[in-house]
Amino acid sequence: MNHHPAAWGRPLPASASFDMYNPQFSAPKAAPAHQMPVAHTQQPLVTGTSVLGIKFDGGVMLAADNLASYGSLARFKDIERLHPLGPHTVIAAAGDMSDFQWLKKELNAILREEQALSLTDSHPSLSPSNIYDFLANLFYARRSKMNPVWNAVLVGGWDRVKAETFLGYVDLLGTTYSAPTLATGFGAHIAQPLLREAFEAKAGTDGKGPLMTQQEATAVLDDCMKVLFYRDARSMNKYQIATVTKDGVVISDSKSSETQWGFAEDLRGYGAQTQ
Amino acid sequence: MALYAEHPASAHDAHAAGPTQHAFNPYSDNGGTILAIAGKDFSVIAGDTRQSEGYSIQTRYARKVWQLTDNAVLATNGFAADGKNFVKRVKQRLEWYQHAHHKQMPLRAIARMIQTMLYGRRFFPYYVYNILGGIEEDGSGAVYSFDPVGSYEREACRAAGAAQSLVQPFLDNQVSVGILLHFSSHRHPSICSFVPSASLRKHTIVTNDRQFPPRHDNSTRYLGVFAMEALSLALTPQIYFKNQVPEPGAAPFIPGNLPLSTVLGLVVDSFTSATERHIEVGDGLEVFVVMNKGRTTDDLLGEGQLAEGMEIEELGALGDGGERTFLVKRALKRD
Amino acid sequence: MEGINTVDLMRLKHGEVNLGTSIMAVRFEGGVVIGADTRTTTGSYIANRVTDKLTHIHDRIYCCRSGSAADTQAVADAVHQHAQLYAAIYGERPPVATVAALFEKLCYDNKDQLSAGIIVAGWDKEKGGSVYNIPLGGGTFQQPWAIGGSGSTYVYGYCDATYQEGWGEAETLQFVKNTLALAMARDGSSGGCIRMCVITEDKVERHFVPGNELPRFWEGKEVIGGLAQTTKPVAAA
Amino acid sequence: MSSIGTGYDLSVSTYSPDGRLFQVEYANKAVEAAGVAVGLRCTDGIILGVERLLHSKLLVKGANRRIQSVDEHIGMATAGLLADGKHLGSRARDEAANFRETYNAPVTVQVLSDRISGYVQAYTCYGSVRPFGISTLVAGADKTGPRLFCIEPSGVFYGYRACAVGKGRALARTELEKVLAKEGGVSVREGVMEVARMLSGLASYLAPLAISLSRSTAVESVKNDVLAIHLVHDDNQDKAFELEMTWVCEESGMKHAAVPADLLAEAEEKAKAALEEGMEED
Amino acid sequence: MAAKGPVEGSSIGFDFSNYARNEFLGQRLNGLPKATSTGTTIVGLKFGGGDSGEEEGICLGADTRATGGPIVADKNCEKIHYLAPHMRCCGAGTAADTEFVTNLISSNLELHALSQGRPARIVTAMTMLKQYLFRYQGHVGAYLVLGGVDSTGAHLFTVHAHGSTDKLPYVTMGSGSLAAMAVFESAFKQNMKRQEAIDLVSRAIRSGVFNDLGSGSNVDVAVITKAGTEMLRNYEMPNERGVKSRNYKFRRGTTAWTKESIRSLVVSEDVRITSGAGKEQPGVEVRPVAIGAGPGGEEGMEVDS
Repeated sequence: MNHHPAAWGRPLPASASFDMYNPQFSAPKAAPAHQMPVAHTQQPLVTGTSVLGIKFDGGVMLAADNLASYGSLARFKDIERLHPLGPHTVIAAAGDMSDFQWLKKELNAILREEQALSLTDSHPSLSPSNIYDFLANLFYARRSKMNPVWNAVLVGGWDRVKAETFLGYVDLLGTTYSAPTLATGFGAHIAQPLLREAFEAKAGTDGKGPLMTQQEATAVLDDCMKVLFYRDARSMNKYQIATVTKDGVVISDSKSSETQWGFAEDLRGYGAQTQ
Repeated sequence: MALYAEHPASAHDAHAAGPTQHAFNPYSDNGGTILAIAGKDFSVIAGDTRQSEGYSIQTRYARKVWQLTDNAVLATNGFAADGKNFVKRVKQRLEWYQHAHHKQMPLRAIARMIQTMLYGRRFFPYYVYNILGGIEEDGSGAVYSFDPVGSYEREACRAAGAAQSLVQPFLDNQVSVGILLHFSSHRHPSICSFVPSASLRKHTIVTNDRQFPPRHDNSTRYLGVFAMEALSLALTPQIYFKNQVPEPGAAPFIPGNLPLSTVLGLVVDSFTSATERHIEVGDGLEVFVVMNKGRTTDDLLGEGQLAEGMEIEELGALGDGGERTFLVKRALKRD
Repeated sequence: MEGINTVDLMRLKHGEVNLGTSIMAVRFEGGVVIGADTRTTTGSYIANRVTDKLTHIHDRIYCCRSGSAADTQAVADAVHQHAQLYAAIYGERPPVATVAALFEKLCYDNKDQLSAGIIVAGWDKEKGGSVYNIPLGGGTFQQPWAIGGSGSTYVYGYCDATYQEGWGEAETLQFVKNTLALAMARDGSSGGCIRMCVITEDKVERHFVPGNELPRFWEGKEVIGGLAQTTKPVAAA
Repeated sequence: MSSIGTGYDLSVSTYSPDGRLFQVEYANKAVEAAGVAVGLRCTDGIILGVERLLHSKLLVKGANRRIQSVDEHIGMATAGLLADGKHLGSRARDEAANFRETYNAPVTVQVLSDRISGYVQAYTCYGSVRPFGISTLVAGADKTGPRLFCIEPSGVFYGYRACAVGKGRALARTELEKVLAKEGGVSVREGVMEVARMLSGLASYLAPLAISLSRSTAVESVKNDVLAIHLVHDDNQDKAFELEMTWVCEESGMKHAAVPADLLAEAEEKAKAALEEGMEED
Repeated sequence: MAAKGPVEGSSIGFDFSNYARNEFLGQRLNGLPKATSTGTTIVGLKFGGGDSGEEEGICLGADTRATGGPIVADKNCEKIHYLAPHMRCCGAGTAADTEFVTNLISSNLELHALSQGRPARIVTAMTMLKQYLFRYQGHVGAYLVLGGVDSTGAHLFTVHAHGSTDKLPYVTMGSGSLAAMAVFESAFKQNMKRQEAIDLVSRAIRSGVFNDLGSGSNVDVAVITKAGTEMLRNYEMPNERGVKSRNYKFRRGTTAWTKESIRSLVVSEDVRITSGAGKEQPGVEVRPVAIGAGPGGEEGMEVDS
């Protein structure tokens, strides 16, 4: 199973022959160069692993760790992958960090322009869904030029006009979707089951029940980040959580999970060994 | 420590990169299934709401059926990003049309427009299977199905997507052979554009004229003749349910002539069954019902018409054509 | 057109891309200290976060395994059997050098089929503590200290700068612990806990450092969050 | 202006024999006739203020603002042709964004003023264009502290501790000099009060002129005439001008933002009181 | 790299040269035939012991979906295989491989038990499995969770197709292993009570069932303690099929036919009692029987002609 961002956007083994244990076996061989579309595209180099998002009563939360990897090297350990955009939106990015930095700059410029114009022009500020739509269009346009923005991004926010939360996903293919709980990459396999379970425990499978509280949402995200640290070789036990409510965006200081290892002390070997 | 054997990168550098060094692949397959069935004066277009990639469910609710006009609904399936962007463009074109002509685009025109839009991307196709359903200008229910690069035809029913191979044979058997016109539309554009419903009536008459022998006559010789005749009809619209001999004395089956309640039942059963046997189908079902103006809604809104667990809402009119569109929702299994 | 002869047999066993691990053995006066991280990966999934890579071969001989789990287990099991046989036949414990030779032969003779990087270490009465490094492809290299696995590349400098001859058991243990913690902090394919083992004439003593008690070094600047810098909405005049 | 009408004023690409560019000088006339704009550098920030003369009672309150944001930390006020100001603001935003794009750092007020002045100057070199009919106050706080520049139609720009452009600038400048002469300097909050007082005073003095100005450019109803007269005679009625003030200071998070409405109202109130007091003294 | 030639001389082990050929043919034929795989969630954990006051034991769990590509091949298959009375093994990967390898090892364990005169240990089964799988270098695609209780206590292992094993107190395998492991990592405790263990195992399986498309349908659980093995087949059934809207029973006569022929299946024949090996027996009358007489014989029946 290869969740490294370098494997994103690569040909998925036909679902008919999806082989989780040996993805390389079932992946088709490279076609001769003249048949392939021209890719003037990078491959991701400095990468961030999965990011998570969950809605709760009155807001939305995103979580991401502080690691940027270079292949398997844990290269930068103080990277912020949560980024506020305006008063009521946060984005969280997995994938290539250079693309993410470019994206931040681009979005900041747009927001700055919006902000500057708002003094003389009384148009409403950009809502989370405006930013999300912009990203979706941008990512899709870039993938259509075979020059993808190598990220999977979660957008979380509070829509002031509709007075409701927003949570959406967009990735390098321009694929978009929304759900009360979202996770990218490895998180989609490891964290999403826990997030869905916790969400549905209160809201029900139809989502019509009460939403979890902010404390409950924090607890489940903490739990997920811990499990991801246990099981994702590109993760780090140092992460941040962004919370968006009608009162604005709060990004936490980085924190670490309490982890359990004690049960392993008396394990010996891999089979018959006892010493 | 790696779970599986690995060789030092230097030993096989050319391969160390391996298949992951392929060029960027701009496509993905997001699973799911769509389906549409035409009735005499209504059309039903349905899709499940699961969006998946590989073995993961991306979301349990993603729409893939879209109301375009009062008389047209479009279902898309395949690569979700292409689907969404394609629908966006279609809607944009329809809006331009409305501004230019002060009326909504007729269904057959939408179908042709979709063809040209798909073909416009012949060498970087939208990886999307489209099914367009709705009401024609003559008031008949219609279904058009498209391949990703724009080949299309009008049919009585069509399933597409992950579970197409499961659902389509079922529809062939239960609804009718999918072919109304055996002509490929782009080869016979005039026929496709103007004749469908007329030709349907014409062929119905032909059928009656032929007066097939009653089925209780079990003379082998006679049956053999019947089989021959059925074969000779292969290039004309099929009338009978595939592989089903009608009851003696029963009126002949006419494709696209099933009652709404039957069609809804078939749609629901198609999806619950596809959910059982296809891993990419499930979570939720959305059924759009487009009705010709003036048609009764009793068989949809009437007491006890919808099974338990189904919700219905009417979608507001987009124009003044008088057709009505309803959205029926139902949960599907989530495993 | 790819011909039949170009199909790459080397890919038979590819299950993943990175071969992770950080393993280490250091000789000291009177014995050896061996150590390893506890991470096993499939791609970037951690299939086992508490693996025991310190494998018992004989009473006073252990090996540290890196590379393919299946291959190293098979090789270690085979050598374990050889070692037991040796003791039964010759009536005495096999010397560390002999065990290293057994490993080396298996690894070298089957170098096409195996991906196994092994460090053999232990105590015997001829030499006292000794450490043998058998890298991928075979070959035996006796060293006062040895490191191996993908994580080792990040700590050669540290080891060169730090190691000194003449250490006792406690200093050696600390050295192994710090080295492994540094390697694990940088190598995504290494991680979890640290398992160590002191082997002397008198004892085989296990040491375990849980993942939440690893020695900590510089981990990047502290990341401070805060309220997003928001400009107050412009009030209408 | 002895050379008016001698033919040397038709094109900005032609000097007069005595080395003047009449089109540029005429542009200055447009500035002189416009509502005043004031910039004041304080100890802890910087203020921009304009009085916006209302030529019609039908105008939406607060609309057609004359102070624009250029970047997070820079604002700009223009005196002269409003449309020219809008255009230059847009250009200034592009310049500021371009600087960030290139250097990933906020532009300093001086660099921005330099770039804008270059743009303005280019409009004094070609026969196909006319010079900008505005003077621009560029105010902001950057790594060097609060800065204020004024760009004139010729493209020349100077840095100031305080500056006023537009009709009544001489009066305003005198006032500003007094303010700056205060011991220990002025804080932004004090500055807001001072600027409000200044502008209110000027406006009450200039309001009738504004009406006559608008009458000369547009067809006016008799009603408006009545209104104008009414205004001059009764200050308690609707104002004929609106006060517009922005600042960059600690309180605004070192961002260019409008002075909070309550503070502005307070300042206006004080200004009005002072004005009435002054009148009584007269 | 050139394909290795057939086994020669003293070389032992397996020859994978046909693998290259098959890959090559696969490329030309657009894919090799696809085996049914159990895109699967299987899990196991150790419970009891310590201060739980309960006997040490193993709890295994599995979903019941078998897939062939994206199609559900079996909605309620059994993935917890029998190895020995006190030992069970959950299988993921290629269905045929998991079934065959567990059957084979089960047989060998039985023989081993008989020859040794005592029940085989769990490590014995594990060693047999890993050595078998290692020989096939991953081509036998069996990914197993092995658990049981023997004289040395409760043991739990995973065995990967390449032949590596892990010894852990809680394990998961299959395409849903991540979903299930997430549940274990967030809720596993040592020395759980039996019912707690069963609840956690079924929760882990449900996590796979609802989040992994390769897993689905029901939850099977097996509990092994010193006291014995309990198979809780379909312990939970969270995915029962609802009632269909319509009835699809076909009317008699629905299928058309082109030809009708009726033949009698009633064959009359004489039954004669004969003695063994043609020997006369007292009281038995011997009569010769014509060869070919009787059902299907030359004269016995008229075949449609």
